[in-house]
Amino acid sequence: MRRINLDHLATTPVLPEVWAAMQPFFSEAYGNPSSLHQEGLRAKDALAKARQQIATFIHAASPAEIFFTSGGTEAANLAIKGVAYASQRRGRHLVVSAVEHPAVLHSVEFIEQQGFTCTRVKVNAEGWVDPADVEAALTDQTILVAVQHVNHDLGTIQPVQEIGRLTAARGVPFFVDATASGGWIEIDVQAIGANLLSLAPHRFYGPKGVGVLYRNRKARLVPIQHGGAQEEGRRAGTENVPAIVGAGVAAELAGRALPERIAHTAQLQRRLWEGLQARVPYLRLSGPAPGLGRIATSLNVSTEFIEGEGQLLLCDLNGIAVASGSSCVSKSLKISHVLAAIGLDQALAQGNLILSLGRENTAEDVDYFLDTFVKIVAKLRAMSPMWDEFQRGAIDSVVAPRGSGQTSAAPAAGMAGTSHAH
Amino acid sequence: MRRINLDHLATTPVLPEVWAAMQPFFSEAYGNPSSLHQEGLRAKDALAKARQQIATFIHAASPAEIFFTSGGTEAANLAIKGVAYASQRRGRHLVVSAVEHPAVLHSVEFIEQQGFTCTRVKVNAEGWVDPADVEAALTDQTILVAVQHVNHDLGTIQPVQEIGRLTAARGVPFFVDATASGGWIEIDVQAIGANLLSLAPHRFYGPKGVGVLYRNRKARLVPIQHGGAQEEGRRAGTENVPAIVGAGVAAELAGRALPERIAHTAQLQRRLWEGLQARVPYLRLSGPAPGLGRIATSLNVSTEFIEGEGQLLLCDLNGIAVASGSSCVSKSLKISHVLAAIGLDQALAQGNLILSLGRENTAEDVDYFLDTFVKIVAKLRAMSPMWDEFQRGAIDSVVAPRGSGQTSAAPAAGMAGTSHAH
Amino acid sequence: MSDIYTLYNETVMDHFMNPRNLGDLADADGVGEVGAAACGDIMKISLKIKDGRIEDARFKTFGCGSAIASSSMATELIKGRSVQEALHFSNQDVIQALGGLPPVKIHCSVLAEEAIKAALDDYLKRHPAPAAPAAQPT
Amino acid sequence: MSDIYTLYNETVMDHFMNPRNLGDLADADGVGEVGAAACGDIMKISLKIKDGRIEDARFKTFGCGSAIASSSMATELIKGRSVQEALHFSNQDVIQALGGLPPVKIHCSVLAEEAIKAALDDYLKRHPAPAAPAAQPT
Ligand SMILES: Cc1ncc(COP(=O)(O)O)c(C=O)c1O
Ligand SMILES: Cc1ncc(COP(=O)(O)O)c(C=O)c1O
Repeated sequence: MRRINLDHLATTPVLPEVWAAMQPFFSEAYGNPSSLHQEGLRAKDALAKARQQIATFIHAASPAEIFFTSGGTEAANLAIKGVAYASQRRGRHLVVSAVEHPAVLHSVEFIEQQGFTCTRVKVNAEGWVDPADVEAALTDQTILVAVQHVNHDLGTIQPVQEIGRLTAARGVPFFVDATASGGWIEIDVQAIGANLLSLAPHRFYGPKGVGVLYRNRKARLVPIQHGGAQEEGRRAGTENVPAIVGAGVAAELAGRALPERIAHTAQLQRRLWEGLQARVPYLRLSGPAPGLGRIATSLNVSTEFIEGEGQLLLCDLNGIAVASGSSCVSKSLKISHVLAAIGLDQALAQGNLILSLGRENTAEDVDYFLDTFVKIVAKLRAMSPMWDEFQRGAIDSVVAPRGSGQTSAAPAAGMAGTSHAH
Repeated sequence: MRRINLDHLATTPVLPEVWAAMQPFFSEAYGNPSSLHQEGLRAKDALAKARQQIATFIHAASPAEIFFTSGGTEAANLAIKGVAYASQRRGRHLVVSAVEHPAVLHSVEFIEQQGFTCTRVKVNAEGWVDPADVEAALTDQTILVAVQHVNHDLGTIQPVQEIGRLTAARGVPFFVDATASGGWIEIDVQAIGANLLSLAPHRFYGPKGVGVLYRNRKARLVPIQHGGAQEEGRRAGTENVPAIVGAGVAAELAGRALPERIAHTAQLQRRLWEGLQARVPYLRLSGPAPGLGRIATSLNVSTEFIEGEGQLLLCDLNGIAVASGSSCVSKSLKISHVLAAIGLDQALAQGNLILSLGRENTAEDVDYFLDTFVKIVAKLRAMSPMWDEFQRGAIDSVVAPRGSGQTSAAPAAGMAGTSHAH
Repeated sequence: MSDIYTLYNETVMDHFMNPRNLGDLADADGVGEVGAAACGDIMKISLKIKDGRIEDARFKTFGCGSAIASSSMATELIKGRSVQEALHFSNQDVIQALGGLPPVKIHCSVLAEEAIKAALDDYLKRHPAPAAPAAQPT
Repeated sequence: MSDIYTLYNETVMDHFMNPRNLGDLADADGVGEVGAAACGDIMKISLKIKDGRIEDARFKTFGCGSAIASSSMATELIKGRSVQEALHFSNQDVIQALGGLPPVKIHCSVLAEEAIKAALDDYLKRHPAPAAPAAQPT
């Protein structure tokens, strides 16, 4: 069966060009970049090239500002803890948004146990962080502000440039987690005013096993993984050379193809959203409508009266890969904390599905998904006691209330943990 | 020019079988193991298989005791910090050997800043840790003992089984860094009595970008990289699936080929050592002589009156990859702390060369190295003012004193940092 | 399903994809509904009981694959049992019949047990005397 | 060297592999030795000086590639200079002539400067009057 990937937010396949660039570094050019002989020097050279490719991709002033880690998670851990430990004499307060990825939020919880404090800035119903709320949260003790570029569950684009301006004015380092946007939206660290920024190349057709942390001189940073003097002493451990090489090439390709990728997915996103609105009643979009406020690749929808895992499994059995923020899907059995933060009704949170498009998707993919999804919804609603009660008028819809029957509406916040769909 | 790898301690090329197993997981089976669809489930399945292969390789009781990290360094960081943070209510004291890798020693230094204390157990002149010294260092507050399986610079095999017995008797968790031995000596975590053990598959023909931490129930462990619930909540971040698959296959191959690899390298090691003794005067071996006390792959030699980087460069220009523990070779400009710990004369430490054999080396490689090395030593000694003074009788040899002329002998300890050759 | 990777075993997947006894019973003698949408699972089980024996059972479920499979299997298991037997029905019966559930999904089988108990409770409340004299306090 | 990766640039590698002015001068007018084996570098420079001008220079070095290259280049640069000029010899001259050194290896060029200064000192001590009247305190 042909597979359709509507889960690009989880990960993406490595492109042939990326693959070709990586390939020699497994066996032929297998050197350790710390070695001073041919094998080592060649590997070191390859790292330098990849560092330059990444620097160019995000408009860093210098490749010396690029540090390679094992992934987006480690990059976020390094940004949060590495800045916190480096700056603890200046202050011990951080400001983060409430909808950051667990890589950020759990890092923050960890350093809170070490005596730091943190203000979590709330978001509006679309998951958007108000820069004024960030500004209000700043204190004399604030040593770091962390706000993601794009929310990983909702697709909401955050006002990072405005936040960058106000943190710069206050001299507070600003970390932008761009894991959910890198490769899909133009990233210019200087225009954003980011002092730190993280990327996960496996999200834009690069390999797994490598992450990127950009850091400029305005943010002090100590290592959190200790050992050898790799990465200018900021990240110990033998470098994952082939993956780093792949990351560089993936970034170069993404930089070149960006306008095309955005145009392509934006078109499919519109088709998908219009199809869902037309064909699936009692369905709600979370996050901004397609347009300037959201990333062009994803839609976060909740279908009323049915649960998300069943939707996901039936999509999968019909050849379509999707994700969900429902509690049944998460390892912690809690709904996505992002859905909780936007105050989504609990039952709707359980009916959540996250669709994310990529370069290889086609209009036929979208149409096939729509045809399939309509059948899946019908099948699951036929099983659902809630749908039955709604039909009989015993309960009302939260999405499109008729005004008769009681609704089970309740904000999701009570049920959420810092779990996540990706 | 044909290249001869006598630096297997730095890293090794990926074997064709390992490569073949990894290959599908870049593009065809690119899923994220956290995803619940086909792509994700296939990746998850691949992780489970690799976990079983590793468990079998080190005789773990269960694959649930195997955790994948980004490398040997992260595994050591996780063992030290993850046990320390998990056990801090029981005690805040650690015992480690003085010749651990910087991944261990710098992790320890970090947690010392967090209020832990640590006893560093000295070694004898061959770099060997006396179990009695470990026992003497234990206190009621000790929450972890860390002693490597084999020293990465010297090749000294540590008495881990004896230490495992005495830590078990005291109920103190025991961490064994087996990064320098994995794939080259039989590892049986149960026979050793290790509660934690780390491996770096790139040291035995597996890929870079993956490490292994074994941990059994007797050691409590909290994560140090925070985020998602991967690796049973003990290590967050999207898994490096292809590398983990490669690690599993590399372990399986290593397990199967172990007796053969040991026999092969032991034979070459003997040939190399005999050749050096016969053909290079004023050369000293550090660590135990070839035999039961040292790993069968490596030799750590210091050639008097000349410096190590020059030897390394001239080997390289003649097609041979080697390593050195001299200060000129290290990023910190300090000699290996291991050479300092064994009290090696400072000038000899500067003349250090580390040779490490592998499965693809041949007797011809060894002979070619010997022929080349004799010429290199002659060339560098001809440049050396010390050699000249020694010839004129103005100074004496430390390696083979004639009893005339003053020696420059001084133990290396004063000059050392926790730098490392690998 | 040879080349297909599944979240659940084959039996669970079969009951999820082809649920048995789906629906309601118009003239049910006992109906139980447990769970909450907010928690991700609602199960409703309807029973037709004659002469102290469960003649028919139906379910409707809002929930994940294993919740649907658990209720499907539970209705299969309960059919033909006496009310007395059914009162001892346990989630372990469901797990065993399904050939196992992932640890985090055990609660789905518990919900199925609770739904059956709730349906039997409803039945016993509606038919107090003949069916359960022993269950009454003395 | 096209397909070869080098730790140092081509000039440094060339001076390391083919050192100029290697050796001692039997009848040296000044000899300087600086550094220590324990620190990883010893440099010895011998000078032949005639009429206040450096006619010949030789070096011997215990040290890394850049130490050898630095002393080789330093002897090349110093030949033909007057003692007065040579007293102003700087490690920057070595770095520039070598086309740069890695940051952690700058100290090698400093050592070369110091070796030359030590050799000149030795010469001046042995030949105090005619060569350096201006350098003496008034
Ligand atoms: C916004 C965001 N940050 C961080 C991460 C962590 O990235 P990784 O799992 O690749 O380490 C993710 C991954 O889902 C993400 O979406
Ligand atoms: C004994 C020992 N431990 C840990 C490490 C760190 O391993 P890696 O650099 O692969 O992360 C090394 C690597 O040289 C080692 O030899």
